[in-house]
Amino acid sequence: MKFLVSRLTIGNVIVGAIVIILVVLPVAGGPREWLLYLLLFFIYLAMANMWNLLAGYSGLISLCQPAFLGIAGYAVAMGTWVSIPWWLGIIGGAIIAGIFAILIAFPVFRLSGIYFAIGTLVVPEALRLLFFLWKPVGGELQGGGAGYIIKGLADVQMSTIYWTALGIAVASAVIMRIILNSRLGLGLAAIRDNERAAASCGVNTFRIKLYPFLISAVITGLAGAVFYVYQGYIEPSSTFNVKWTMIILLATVIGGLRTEGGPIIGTIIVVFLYFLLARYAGYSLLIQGVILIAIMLLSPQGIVGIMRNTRFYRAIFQLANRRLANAKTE
Amino acid sequence: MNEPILSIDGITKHFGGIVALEDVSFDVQRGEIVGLMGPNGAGKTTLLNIIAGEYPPDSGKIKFKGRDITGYPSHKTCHLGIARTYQIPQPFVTLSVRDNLLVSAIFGRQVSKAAAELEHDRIFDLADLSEKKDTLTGELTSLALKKLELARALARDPELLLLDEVAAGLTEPEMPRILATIKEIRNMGKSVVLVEHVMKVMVNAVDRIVVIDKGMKICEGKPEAVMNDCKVIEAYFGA
Amino acid sequence: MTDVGTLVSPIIMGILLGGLYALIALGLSMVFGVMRLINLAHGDLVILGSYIAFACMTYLGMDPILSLVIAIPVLFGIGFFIQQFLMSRAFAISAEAPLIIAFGIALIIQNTNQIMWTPLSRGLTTAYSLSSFHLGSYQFPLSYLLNFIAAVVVMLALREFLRRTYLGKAITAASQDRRAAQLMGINTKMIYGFAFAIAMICAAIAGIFLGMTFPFTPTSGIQFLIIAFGVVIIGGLGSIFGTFLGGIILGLVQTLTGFFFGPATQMLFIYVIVLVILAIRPKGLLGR
Amino acid sequence: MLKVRDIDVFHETFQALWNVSLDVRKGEMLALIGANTSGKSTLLDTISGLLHPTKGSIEFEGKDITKLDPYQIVELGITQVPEGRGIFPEMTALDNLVIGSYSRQARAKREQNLKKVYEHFPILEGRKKQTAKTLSGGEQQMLSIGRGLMADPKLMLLDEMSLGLAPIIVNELFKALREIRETGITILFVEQNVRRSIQEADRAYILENGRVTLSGTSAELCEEEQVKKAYFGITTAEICEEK
Repeated sequence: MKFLVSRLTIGNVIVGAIVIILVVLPVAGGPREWLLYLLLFFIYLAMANMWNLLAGYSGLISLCQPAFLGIAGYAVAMGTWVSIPWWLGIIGGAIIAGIFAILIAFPVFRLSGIYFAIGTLVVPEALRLLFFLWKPVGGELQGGGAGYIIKGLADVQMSTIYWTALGIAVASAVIMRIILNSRLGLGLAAIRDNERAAASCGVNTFRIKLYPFLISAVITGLAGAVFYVYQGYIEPSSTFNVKWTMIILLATVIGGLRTEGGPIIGTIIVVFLYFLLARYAGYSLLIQGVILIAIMLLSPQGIVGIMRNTRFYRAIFQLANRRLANAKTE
Repeated sequence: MNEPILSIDGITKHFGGIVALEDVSFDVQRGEIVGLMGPNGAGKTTLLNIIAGEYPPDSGKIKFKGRDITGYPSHKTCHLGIARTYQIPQPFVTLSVRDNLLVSAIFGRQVSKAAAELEHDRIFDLADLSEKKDTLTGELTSLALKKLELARALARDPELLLLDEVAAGLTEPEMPRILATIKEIRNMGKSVVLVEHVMKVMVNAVDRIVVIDKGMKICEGKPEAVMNDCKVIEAYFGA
Repeated sequence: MTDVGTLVSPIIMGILLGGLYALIALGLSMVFGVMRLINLAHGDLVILGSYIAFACMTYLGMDPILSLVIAIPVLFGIGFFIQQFLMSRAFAISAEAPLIIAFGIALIIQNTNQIMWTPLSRGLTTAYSLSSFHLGSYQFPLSYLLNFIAAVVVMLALREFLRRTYLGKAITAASQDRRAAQLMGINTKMIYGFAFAIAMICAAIAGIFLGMTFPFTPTSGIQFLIIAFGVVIIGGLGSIFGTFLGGIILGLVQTLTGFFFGPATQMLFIYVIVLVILAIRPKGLLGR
Repeated sequence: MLKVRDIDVFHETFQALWNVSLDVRKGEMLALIGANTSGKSTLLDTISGLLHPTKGSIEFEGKDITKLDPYQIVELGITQVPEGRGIFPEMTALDNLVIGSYSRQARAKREQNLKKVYEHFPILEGRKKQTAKTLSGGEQQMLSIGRGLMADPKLMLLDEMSLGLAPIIVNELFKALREIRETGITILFVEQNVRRSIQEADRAYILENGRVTLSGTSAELCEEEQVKKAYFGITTAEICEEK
């Protein structure tokens, strides 16, 4: 109990309350529209958190996240064609995505910086072509460019998918927190700041970079698999597509790269944009591209960076925390 | 005589046609402080980089505690017990002083975070950084950065320290503080290779001096003898 | 079944195609060689060149090759703008900023192409691009020959420009040693802008010849970016001759795999080869 | 001619120069002496505009150049021959020289200056078609100095010219420097060979840990123990005393 109280900061209280509200929302009769947007929010958030771990905290600009979510998505879809239940497919898919991450780590980890980015960019493109050709299950009319329907979803409730996605999003945030406070997080920060000095302090740079890559592949895979279960259908063009990378990148950069809160704020804005721009779907990439460039040039630390520099924000939080501390001592 | 802790045997290194080191050999005994001196571009830092494993030599062997470590990558030489500092401090700029030291303690000694934190204070005291534990390294002064560089190497608890110009860039009044730290390191029984330009530090701290010029060892011996050696004067002042 | 005779055709096709690939890669190679920037928007800028030619052809009835008089200045301006106003600032922010900004530019161009010309697949079809020529008993599309000739001409022109003019020499100098170049009185910031702009001239030319050879869509950019990148990692960055060789190797890979395994697998093979080369030689096959 | 007044210069957070002042008089040969990391190169880079001081000012021929960019400073007539030669390795020797005449006022005098360079360093004429990286160390240094001359400078800054070169070649280089100075070009050179520097220069500044600790004419600095002390922070006599 004492342990719990000591962690009772205003931030944690608010986060806890929000999570509880989100959990009960489907049974409390939240409108279906809301649930849908929240579902997207959870999925994007998990992916953005993982990209933040890679690009922000580990200095790995990975452009192959669609590969992970696509592989897991395909695993679920193909699994249902051989009678593997969808939930098992999600787990299996995430594991396969993880194994795939280790495999491609060997070529791409030999690259650093910009080379790494472009090396990873090739991966989803290659997979897209592969899944155009490779159709292990289904008949003539399925697979390839036609894609797969995910079977056996008839009696799956929207709320089940919603809760799964919520669980993954929360897990991704918790994992981030754990990693950042662990020796792994410290090693990553050291590599990002100065790879040469990190190695001379005994950090095995290859291995330390492999962990976040693997973790991001698994969590992104989970989130992707849930997305395709929700969509009920998967095909290569939209799956192994830069648009996914764009969403992930935008959410992280708008919110604030290398900040814990950044992906949350960024994802809210991205989902909101998605909602707003639904009418202008044709222009959405253009608008997002402009936002991305503007944020990067004007406030590289994103919205969190702007807030940090605002005295007002700081003052409010200090005051709130002090009140809470006083309450605890009384 | 015991086996030397570090034995450098015939190291040669070329960089695209330019000779950086040519057949350099010397030993460092346990608990000994060896000074490495020579004019700019003589190859001192290159030698440290090769010992620490940043790049392999073209030929020659390096033995540490009797084990051939030639061509080991730097994280491995660190795990074996070699720590180094850089001439221009290379801190992890987004981390606090405390975390900078923790990186070295945790990954260098391959221990858990808790175990590393226990011993911590000793290092802070040693390097005179106790009051700056939570400062981001980006905000430190030149002197504090130099100390941090030293402290980070010590946090590894190494058997052999490679110190690259710890006193360069410091003012006269700051000198004694660094000197005292080096003496403490000696009292801890550690072996040191010290690259230094500031004579005062060199002469007061070292047991033996090795002089290299244009990549070749030109002289080795006790400080007084080396300082009076014509070849050394020549190397620095020109004939 | 596959006697040597039947291989002649895909080999010649591959070499000719390699010219086009080298042309596409030239701008990417130059921007990297001088600024150390991998321009993720390169493919989309090339495709923008194709679309400009398409627009000139459709609305003005211009011949695609003639439309270079419009495409070149437009891309030159875009290139200069990107470097002077976006990239030069991005470099000061962080290592990842230029990449993220290039990515944003790629999406903006992609989307603009889509808005202006719809997502439909387009091509630059002219009388001569459809005709073919004979070499012995073999027949080849004329457009492939044009590509090859254009590639050779552009490369020779670029080489002479870099060797003979002050501006060209300044670009070469800045790519070899930025600091020394500054000390020679070269305004490197300005030079970078010109280097990017000149790379975009190459992109415009590449885009037009690409459009005469392959159908393109607003999302084709990434495919050609990866090909360009493949060329560059085979040939080494910043070397004109290496780029040419890299283009020919990739062209051969494509036509030969197409010949042996069917056209559907060509691109997949190229991607796999790019990844394999990265794994073996991270700095490129002929890289320094 | 050049007035450096009380400048502080930082490398990121590391302060490399503290309150440094220096004067260069027209037509003189001035030496800047100091050990590794004493700040000599930093000072040259600051004059060349690669670095900017956080405090203090730099004036050249009465014009404030503190905030100018390197290319503007070259146009005013200050050229630097960088440490490690800084030649363009993949270009021919001739192209290296030509690029030296990049700035506006130098282009017009290109052929004339090229002739001068070949007079000072006849060996370069025979090497002009060779790629610069294939030249020997001494030739590369000559090329670098020649390239500096191509900029038609009034003041020439040389950074560690003799680094890694055999004494015979260093002699040749200093001979060329004297000739160059005869043609009316002012020279400021950085050197760690103390005795040589004092012999060659009219005046010298000694830099220690980013501060000027000693300056004067060569005659004044001839007291060798004094220089040695400044250089090593201690004299040989004192060493033996302390032990």
